[in-house]
Amino acid sequence: MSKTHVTTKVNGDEVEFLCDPRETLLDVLRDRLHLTGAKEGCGTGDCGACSVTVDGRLVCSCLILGVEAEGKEIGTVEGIAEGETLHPLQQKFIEYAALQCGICTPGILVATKALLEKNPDPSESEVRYWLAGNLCRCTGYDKIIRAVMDTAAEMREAS
Amino acid sequence: MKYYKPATFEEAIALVAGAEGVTRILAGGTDVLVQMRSDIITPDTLIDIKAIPGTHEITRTEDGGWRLGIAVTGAEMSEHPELGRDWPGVVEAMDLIGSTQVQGRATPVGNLCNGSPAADSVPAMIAAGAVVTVTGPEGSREIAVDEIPVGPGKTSLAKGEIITALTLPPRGAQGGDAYLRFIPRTEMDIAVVGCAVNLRLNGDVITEARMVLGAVAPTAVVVHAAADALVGRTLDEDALSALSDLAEASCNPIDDKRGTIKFRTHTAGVLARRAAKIAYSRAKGAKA
Amino acid sequence: MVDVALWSGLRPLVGGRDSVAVEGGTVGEILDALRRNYPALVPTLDAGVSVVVDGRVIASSLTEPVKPDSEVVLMMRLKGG
Amino acid sequence: MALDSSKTTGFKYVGTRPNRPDGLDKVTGRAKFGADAYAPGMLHAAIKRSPHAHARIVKIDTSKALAMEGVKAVVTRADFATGLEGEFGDILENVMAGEKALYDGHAVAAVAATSALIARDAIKAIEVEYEILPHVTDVDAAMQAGAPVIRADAADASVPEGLHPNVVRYYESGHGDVEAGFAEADLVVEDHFLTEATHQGYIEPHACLGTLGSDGKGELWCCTQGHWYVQKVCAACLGLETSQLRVTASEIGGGFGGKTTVFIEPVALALSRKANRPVKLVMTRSEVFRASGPTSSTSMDVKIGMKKDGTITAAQGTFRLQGGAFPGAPCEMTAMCAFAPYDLKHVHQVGYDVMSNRPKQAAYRAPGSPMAAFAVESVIDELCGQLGLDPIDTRLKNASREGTRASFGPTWPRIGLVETLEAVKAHPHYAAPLKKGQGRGISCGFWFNHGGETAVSLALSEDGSAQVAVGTPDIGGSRASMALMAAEVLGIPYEDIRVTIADTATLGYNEISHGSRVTYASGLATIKAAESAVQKLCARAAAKWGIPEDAVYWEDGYAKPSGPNAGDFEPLHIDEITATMGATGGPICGHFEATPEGAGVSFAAHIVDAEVDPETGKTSVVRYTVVQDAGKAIHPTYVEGQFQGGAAQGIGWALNEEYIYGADGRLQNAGFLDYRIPVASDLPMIDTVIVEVPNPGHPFGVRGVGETSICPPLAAIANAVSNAVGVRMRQLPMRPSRVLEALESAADG
Repeated sequence: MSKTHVTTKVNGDEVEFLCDPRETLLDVLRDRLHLTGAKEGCGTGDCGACSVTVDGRLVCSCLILGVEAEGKEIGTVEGIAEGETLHPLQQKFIEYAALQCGICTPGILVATKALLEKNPDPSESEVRYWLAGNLCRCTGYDKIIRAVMDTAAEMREAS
Repeated sequence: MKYYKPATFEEAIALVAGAEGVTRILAGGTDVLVQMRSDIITPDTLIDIKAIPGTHEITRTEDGGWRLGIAVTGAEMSEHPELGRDWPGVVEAMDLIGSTQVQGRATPVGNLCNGSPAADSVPAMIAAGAVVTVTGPEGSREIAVDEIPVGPGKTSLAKGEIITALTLPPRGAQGGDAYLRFIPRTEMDIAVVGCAVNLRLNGDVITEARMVLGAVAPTAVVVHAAADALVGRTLDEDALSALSDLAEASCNPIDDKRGTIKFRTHTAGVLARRAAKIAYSRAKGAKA
Repeated sequence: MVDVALWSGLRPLVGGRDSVAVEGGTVGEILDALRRNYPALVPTLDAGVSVVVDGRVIASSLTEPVKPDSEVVLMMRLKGG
Repeated sequence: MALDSSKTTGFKYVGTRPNRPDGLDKVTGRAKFGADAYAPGMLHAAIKRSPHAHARIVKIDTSKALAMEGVKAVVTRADFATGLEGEFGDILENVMAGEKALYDGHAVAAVAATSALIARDAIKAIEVEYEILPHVTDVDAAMQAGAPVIRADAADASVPEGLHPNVVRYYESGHGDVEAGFAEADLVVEDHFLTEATHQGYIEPHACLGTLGSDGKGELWCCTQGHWYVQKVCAACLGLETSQLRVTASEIGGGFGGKTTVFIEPVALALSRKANRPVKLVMTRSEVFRASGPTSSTSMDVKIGMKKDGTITAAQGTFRLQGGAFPGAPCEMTAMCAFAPYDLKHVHQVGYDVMSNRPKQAAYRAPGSPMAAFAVESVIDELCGQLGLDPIDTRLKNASREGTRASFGPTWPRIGLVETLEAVKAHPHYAAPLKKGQGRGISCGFWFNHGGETAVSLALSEDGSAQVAVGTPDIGGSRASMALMAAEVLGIPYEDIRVTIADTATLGYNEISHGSRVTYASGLATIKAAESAVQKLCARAAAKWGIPEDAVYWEDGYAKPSGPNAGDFEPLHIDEITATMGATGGPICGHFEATPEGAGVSFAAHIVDAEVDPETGKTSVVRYTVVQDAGKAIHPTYVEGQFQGGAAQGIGWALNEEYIYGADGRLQNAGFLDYRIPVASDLPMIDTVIVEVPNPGHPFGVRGVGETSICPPLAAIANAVSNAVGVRMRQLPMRPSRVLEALESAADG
């Protein structure tokens, strides 16, 4: 089998791997790099549980091939906290009980972090539409939306 | 499956022309990867065009139109400071596709080449009069967007040909476009019906009109009679009724899991009215 | 004797009565007595029943005490999600 | 000394809202779910599934797959135990088809290979010859004469003679004389209702990692709501001794009842045994829809009579549930829950469990109850509308309460429906004005809740902290609730307690996390285990002080002499006792094993405002309020979360979720693209009111909360839409085309 050699950066660290061209970035992150924070909920871009950033752009890692990661910078949930300091979103998600089972949480954190970097003062409606591609089946989204809105307000105050 | 990342269009075209079996072009991949994952198609050759210079650029053409590289994503279109001012309907149509995540990858040219009757950006591009540059071993030609899809999943591109650019015409004065689709949820669904309207006015009077429907026939439907119904008049209730009736009469949909013939036909009429009103107000100067 | 109320689907199996009286001081003894005295109920009892004693649903415990004046109602075994 | 810590007020920890103990792991991506396990030498598996709804399996040729590079094992039904009957026989038949494929997606073979891609390629190389048989997927069609027989002799003794063999179970109950009751009514409304099958829609597909040797010893990691049950089922399917298979529950990415049974675990173990290597098996989303356990579809008739003053005179319901290709649709639960909220002199309910060529239904959050509520509460709404009665007052007038007779027979103990309805009436939402095009709906809902076999072990450490091992997988924050209850009894801070979900080797049998039983039953067991540790702590203090054990009591983390007569001793803090426990009698632990039988039923009532686009029939839920009796909310934030989650799932069920089968019997929407669960932009904030009418069967008054919240939404939304459009909506989902047709019929009428 012919595998392709790929060099990329994940959460700031340079990594190399060999992969079959059919493998998705999600397959590579999970099965080759053992970064299992990104989850496969559907494999077809409908659930957002595999959300990562590629060169700062929010995407579904199940809809990118591993070989496309060559020369890119990938950001995953594992890179959100800085050392032992949680990102304000992570802290608020715990405080607000914005997760029940937690399977959608990594994707939602990656997605909302990308939102707040782009728009520090989103309306409730903007948060809801931004997250429309991140399915959560446990919470009814209520506490997630509240946690995001409150984090945004706090980050605005802090900056 | 073999994966190639050519550095030039010439290289890409040579690969496409020489490939055996199933060949797919990879831009955003939001359709191709889903088809691979679902075992619908596993290409023998996959050609990633994103390393080709210019494929990510949105530039003004000399005549005041817009030229989009074939890897330009929905998100890049939405974020562009000027494109959406000229062609809000096209940008919105693209923006309706999938999630924020999908927007980060999906491209209008991919949406077009996927050949889905329900592709959101296609009716809007056709209504806008968009043109694609098709390049093959014999050289390049410009083709109107509505000539690309020929049936579900099928395009008019010949073997060895790929689309190398997308061009939107100059917006010009007193023009406005709009695209609306109907879905059961607020996001994430495939269009049950889509409707794009592009108008130009002289004062309050319509001078040019194009309406295109999606998801109501094997390919997007250009409602040619819309111009006859609208040109020379204002968008009054009679005009809206006529447009709505025309939309319904132009439908040739199927019953499927996403909608019935009856519902699609009815809703096409509803969307025609609503989209026309938005396009009209934009042509009169309303901000998108 | 304890009066055991039956759901109506079981009544044809006991001659049309809506309840039957059996001896027993616990749920287990009552179920045993039902098996002995009304063999037609055995397949149903084997498929699993809950016994409601004075308003409390006893899902499986056979040792639960039953008083002679307790209200005892047979119910199909509960399942949840 | 106080051994019974029962109380319903005056809590220090219970009722507070601390951060959950697994929060950090879950926001950093560290938490390990079903698919997150890896083992050295691990193989990846994939399952070959039938594309036919009903077909005889003539021949399976695996030779081409086995010849592929990297393929290490292939299994078919021949690789599993034989002679299983009943529940386990059905599960094995569902896990791997025998003579017939019974539904689109039914497993027929499986492959283990060195990579997931090879495994996926290899199943395409397996050749299966089918003889296609006629199929049926609709519940009413499956009951009709001439319908294809899914399996002869599947019916049990409950089924009256003369019914189609696809009717496999029958339930009938009630009391009084309904005909006499209807004769007393001023108005009788009778209607027919239909609901389509829905899926729990958990975001984590089923996943497991299994190792099994030829010595019959195995290890299994999987996402499940009940790993002791998985252990039992897998042992049966593979012919193992139960105790030789150790099962560890991973973090679970949602279950809602759908992970209370077994779909893939025996396959991974069978492949592992054959390849002699660990095997990981993960379902795709499409497999989850096609071949796990959706809920039943239903066909229902409900008839209710009412007097002008709102008194219900009689009620009758017939509930037909399609449960897929195996017996088990919860028709008796549907029938029993249907009229439970009401005090009825005359009531009669009938349930049918009907097989069809669809996947075997599994539990889904209060299985069977939401559909019943849809039918019954719609009819009550219609009666209130036609008689000009207030829907809450009418429900209050007829509400079940302590001492009234339940529709399914027994006399109600202390229940909280009246308090719940009064809270609805007092809520500002109920009186808020509606805008044009909007309608308001309310509905009651009922669920039994459950106890079940439970074992908990608690151990104290030398520093006075405590570790608690429970056996019920944490599907919504239950570790936090357990820690709160242990803290309350031990009198030590919440943070000093670590709760772990133990594997099957470390505790006695624990029933599945289902029936909203975890906070009730594992909570009760945690309290009892902590009390037993407290008793030992007191005994050590007594020994140190040289006084009788019963002269010592426990308060706020201290052993104290019980009064002046007991002696004058400085209270001993827990850490002073545990620091020396090795030398004063050994480790101090508490444990509790029982089948608690005091589960308390719970009622809910929801208020919803819906807005309908009159031109397209599209419904938006614009305001939503959940009111529910929790008994006692141990961690109120997670109680609210359960309320909100149930409401959201109910909104999906009511509006857009459905299994869509083609004429060929194949599932047409096996993905989140066309199986449309609510997305964030579809929903409003969901307001909650926690009513607390303590359950006398739990030391702190807990009733289950997880399931009841999905019972009212179907009816509440249907009533809201019906009131918005002026036409009774009798079929779910209320997709736009269906609402538009109703609007058109109203315009025509």
